[in-house]
Amino acid sequence: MDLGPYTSFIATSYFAAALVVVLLIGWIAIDYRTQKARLRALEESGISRRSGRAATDMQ
Amino acid sequence: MSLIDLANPTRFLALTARLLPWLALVTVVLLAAGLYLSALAPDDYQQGATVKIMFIHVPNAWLSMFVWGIMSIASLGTLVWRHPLADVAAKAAAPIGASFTFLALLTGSLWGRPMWGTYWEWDARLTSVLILFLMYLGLMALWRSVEDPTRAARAAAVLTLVGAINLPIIKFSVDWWNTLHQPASVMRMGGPALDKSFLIPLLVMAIGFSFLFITLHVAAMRNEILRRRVRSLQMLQARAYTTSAPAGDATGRVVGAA
Amino acid sequence: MTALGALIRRDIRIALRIGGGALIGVLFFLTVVVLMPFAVGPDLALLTRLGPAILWLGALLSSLLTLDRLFTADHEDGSLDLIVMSRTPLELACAAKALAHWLAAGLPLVIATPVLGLLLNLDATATGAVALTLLAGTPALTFIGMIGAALAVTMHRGGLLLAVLVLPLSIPVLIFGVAASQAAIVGPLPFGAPFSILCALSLVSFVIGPFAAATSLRNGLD
Amino acid sequence: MTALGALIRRDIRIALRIGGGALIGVLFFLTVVVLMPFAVGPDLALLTRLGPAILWLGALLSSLLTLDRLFTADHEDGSLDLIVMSRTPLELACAAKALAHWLAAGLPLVIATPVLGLLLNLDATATGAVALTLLAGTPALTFIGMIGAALAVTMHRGGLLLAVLVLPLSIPVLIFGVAASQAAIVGPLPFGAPFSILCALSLVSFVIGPFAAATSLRNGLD
Amino acid sequence: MQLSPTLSPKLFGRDVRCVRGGREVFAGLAFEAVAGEALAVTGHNGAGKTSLLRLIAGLLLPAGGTIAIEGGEGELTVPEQAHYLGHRDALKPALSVAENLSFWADFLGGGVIRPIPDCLAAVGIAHAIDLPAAYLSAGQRRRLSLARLLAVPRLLWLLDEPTAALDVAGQAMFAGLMREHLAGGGLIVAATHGPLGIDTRELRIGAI
Amino acid sequence: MQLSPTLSPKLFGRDVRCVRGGREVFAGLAFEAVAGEALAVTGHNGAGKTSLLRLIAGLLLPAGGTIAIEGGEGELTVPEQAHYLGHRDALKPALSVAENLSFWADFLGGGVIRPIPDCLAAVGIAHAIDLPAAYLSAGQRRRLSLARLLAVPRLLWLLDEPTAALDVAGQAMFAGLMREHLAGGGLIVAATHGPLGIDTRELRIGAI
Ligand code: HEM
Ligand SMILES: Nc1ncnc2c1ncn2[C@@H]1O[C@H](COP(=O)(O)OP(=O)(O)OP(=O)(O)O)[C@@H](O)[C@H]1O
Ligand SMILES: Nc1ncnc2c1ncn2[C@@H]1O[C@H](COP(=O)(O)OP(=O)(O)OP(=O)(O)O)[C@@H](O)[C@H]1O
Ligand SMILES: [Mg+2]
Ligand SMILES: [Mg+2]
Repeated sequence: MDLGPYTSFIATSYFAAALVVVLLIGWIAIDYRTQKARLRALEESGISRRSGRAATDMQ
Repeated sequence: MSLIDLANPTRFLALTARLLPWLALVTVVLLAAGLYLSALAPDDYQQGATVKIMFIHVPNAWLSMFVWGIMSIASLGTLVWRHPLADVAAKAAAPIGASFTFLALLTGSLWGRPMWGTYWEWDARLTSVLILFLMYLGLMALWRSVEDPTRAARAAAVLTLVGAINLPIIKFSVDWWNTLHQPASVMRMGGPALDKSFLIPLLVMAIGFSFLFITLHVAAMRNEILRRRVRSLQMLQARAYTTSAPAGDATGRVVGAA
Repeated sequence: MTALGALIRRDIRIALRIGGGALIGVLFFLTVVVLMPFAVGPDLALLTRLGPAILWLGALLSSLLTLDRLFTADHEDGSLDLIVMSRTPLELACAAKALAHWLAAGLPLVIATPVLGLLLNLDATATGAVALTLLAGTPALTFIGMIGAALAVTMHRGGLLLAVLVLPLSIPVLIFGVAASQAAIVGPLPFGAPFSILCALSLVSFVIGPFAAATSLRNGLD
Repeated sequence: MTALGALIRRDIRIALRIGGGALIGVLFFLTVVVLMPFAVGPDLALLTRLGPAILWLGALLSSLLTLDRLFTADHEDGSLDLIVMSRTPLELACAAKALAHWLAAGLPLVIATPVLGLLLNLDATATGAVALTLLAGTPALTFIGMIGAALAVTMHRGGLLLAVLVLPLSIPVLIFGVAASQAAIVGPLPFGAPFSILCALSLVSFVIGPFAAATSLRNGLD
Repeated sequence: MQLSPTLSPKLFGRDVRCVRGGREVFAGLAFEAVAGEALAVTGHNGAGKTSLLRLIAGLLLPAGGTIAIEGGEGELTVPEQAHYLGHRDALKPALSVAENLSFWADFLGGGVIRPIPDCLAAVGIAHAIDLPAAYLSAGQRRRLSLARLLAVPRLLWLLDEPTAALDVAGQAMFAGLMREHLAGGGLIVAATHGPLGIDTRELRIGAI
Repeated sequence: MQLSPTLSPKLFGRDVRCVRGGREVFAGLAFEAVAGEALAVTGHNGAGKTSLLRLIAGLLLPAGGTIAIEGGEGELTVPEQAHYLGHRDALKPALSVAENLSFWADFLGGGVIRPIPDCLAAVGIAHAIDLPAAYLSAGQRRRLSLARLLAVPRLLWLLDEPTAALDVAGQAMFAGLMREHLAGGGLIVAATHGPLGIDTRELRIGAI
């Protein structure tokens, strides 16, 4: 595939798009793990959502 | 499973847990097909191979506006119907929308260099997209800077709705100001004016990116719901050793009410 | 009516006594204008061409400067609580406050324009055109900025964040304001078209501003 | 030293939390720059020429936006009483507050300059020159503005005259800042001359600012 | 007081729940007060007294439950029938005492109902009428706030520690004003740590 | 309390005259208090109690007379040896409770003298240590201000209606703290309308 004189521009566009998408996915995955871990830690320390209605609780 | 059920965060979590893999699969298939098709697409007689940038640029440009549209609807949900998932949806969408906007700007200026001879031009559309990007960042800053989520949600909702005014400006700026940028050639009155050999890969890519957005958005909404659970549990924990009240009276029961 | 009149009178009176706001606004306006020749160089023709743009930028920035405490001041001393509770619809009260602010801080800018036009070497028509567009357009700036001022109450914050949130919204006003002035000065487009858009923007902001501000105030108290 | 360090840390922390952080400063700056083409038109050559002035105006505006409450905020919540009573000399405390303000609101601007230079199509030398003048000049804006901020505590009422006196004081800073940047970019004057005046202005303001502010605070409490 | 209610008005709350900053302050609160009655809200610091008053005043949204007035003035909401006297006194230092009061009278009452000098005399600061509010002492500021309650008649008075900063004579004066308001068919809900000097029903929130 | 005075310190004022906003508030006032003694300043609203405290704190300039401490810490002025607790509580809503207190401890004491959690526990708001100060109720704010007095030792406490907004338990707690301060050789001058819960000498200003 010959992309002519502007190969680098085209390649950069595709790579940048890929990079941003990967960063987004990575951020979301890490965020998910963090929240899950915190939730587990809190539940282990004896706080459960049943021990009283929490205020901003999303029932 | 009705819509009403979806309104319930717990149900939402359960349902999306099953849905997410499928969404991801569809996204991957569509994007792969889109990349394949765009690799096959011929060079433009005018723009040469750089037309390939279009397959990234245009979907991202569309999504940058589309995501704000979604956030505006969600904001109505927050302000008018006080829907429990609405502000979760709005908050989760903002970083994703900002990313798409960033990509539209970046690929656009990478395209602009070979086409117009400059990376950046203070043209109406380009600048209004830059403003959209700034508004995304401002909105994210607003979310971060108010720590009570319900209050932050309402403030952000007002701003999102007011900022939606920017969307028509972006869409029509090319027509109003008669600028460098391409006028609409796909989404326009009277049908698309683009050759099939470009139109098909473009549309596949666009649908692929839309599915990418949906997948990421659902995942981010799940994270947000979890974050709020964590917060409310932390609040409960604070209360648990806060109240000098007798044990078991964690809810601040009222004594001696009239 | 008595209620709104009282509110407008109070806000203007405070603005005039305390001074800060309106005066700093005009002064800032002046600074912007005085600075430009130093930036652009002694090219008088260019300066004249940039005149309307400079005046508009000054107006935009100086209304930003004074707006951010429109509601926070009332919030901090508890007045806002009473205003929210009162029998006057909050939207109207917000509009009245914005009007008072415009009278105390926007109108002086319009009045100062002829003086500044001299500094920028604008002729009488040009000065008149700019003053007219400012007269039509600064209320829009105030009413749009009001939204940011109301958000500041929710956020317990003001300053830069607000400016960031509000500035993008006021760009259309800036565009058409400058376009109309330019049209009047150098042509070739007619003055009427952008000017009527400017007026339309003002009218739209009269509706959107108070509603958005009232919504965010209602939800923002605690 | 602990006392001053604590004061600086507190003020920066509040500024970051309330103002939304250094990022917001940059964002604000970006917004102001983005405004320009709308007013001036998309002429890149002209924008480049106006670049330094625009950046300097942004700096002035963002320090004004946050400076006017430097002392009034502390006065209104009673902190100022305690600061005046403390064993730390008031001049030093004032200087510390100004320094904190500069670190939170001035420095981010300097750091953001390269990004903005790109948008305004400034080359590396020009960007460097503007950044350097901002680094040397923004402290002067802060330390001069501080006098006005201190006067604001005194004048609950009336006293407009005093506020009017302060902004003009910052105009020389602005003028020499822009002149130095211009000199570096287009010549023909040497960069050194206006730049050393700028530095001198900063140094003078470091001395005068805290003393004037402390004096007016001491007399202004009631 | 020409409140002219059709029925004897009654303020009530049912199952009220309050959440602030994401934390529950109280829940399941019920209260009621009929015309001529004063409700004293008591409880330890941080129990939620101020929060309750702000809920009634419509300045906070309840996380659950209802608060309403039965038999009040037709279609008006609770906040529209109420005066709220909080910790912050809604005075502008730049305006004079008379200007401050007459602004609130005009704004809240849509026209001065009771002459300003009378109101100021009733709270004992007639001599300060032309002083800027910035010159008032803490107790004088509080008195000026109280004058607002007299200038515009409202059915319901929501008072948050109203006697703070008042001297002994001022407290007696204020007790007299409250008694008058109740005798005219008014309602009072007051958060307090000390005695108010009038007969009250107590609503205790928060355990201790 | 390691105030280590060489002599037993004595605060006194002689022939003090106060003018505010061009009007004379009081004149010819004399007072004195020795270590271990509390002076209760009383008087009607507007009598000049707050003004007197601010004169002692150096926040107002006397129009005449002298105020000084004899036998205090060497070359320090009166304000530098005093804590001032006014109506305004010098708290920043954006900072947490701990950040607020530790700032004042560092700024006033030049280093933390007493650990922050201890001080907060002593005034009964240990649980709120990480809450933003914006979330505090009126009484909790007042308690946080009181914690400042404990974090940094100062000879003289100038208190302006210190018990306002405190609940009954809070007032008792505070009386205990004052007693401790006096027992450690401290001095207290407090403006008040009600009882403070400790033995005081009364200084009455203003005619009645
Ligand atoms: C930073 C620079 C750029 C930005 C911010 C930008 C922004 C946008 C936006 C927002 C759209 C969607 C418009 C709509 O749906 O009506 C769009 C579409 C498009 N852009 Fe760009 N653009 C940039 C540069 C370019 C360049 C250099 C080219 C090519 C010469 C280009 C070609 C196109 C095309 C062909 C479309 C599709 C138009 C349609 O079918 O509706 N863009 N761009
Ligand atoms: N900032 C000021 N400027 C001018 N005059 C003032 C100022 N503050 C108070 N005054 C006047 O000084 C007198 C004394 O005020 P001060 O605050 O000392 O009274 P106080 O005894 O503390 O009263 P309160 O019991 O109400 O707190 C009052 O008559 C008041 O009007
Ligand atoms: N603005 C706020 N944001 C979040 N939480 C708050 C806010 N204000 C108060 N709270 C919390 O709500 C609870 C109740 O506060 P409230 O002010 O109603 O108490 P109160 O009974 O009036 O106390 P006090 O006797 O001290 O005045 C407190 O625990 C406090 O921490
Ligand atoms: Mg309270
Ligand atoms: Mg007092």
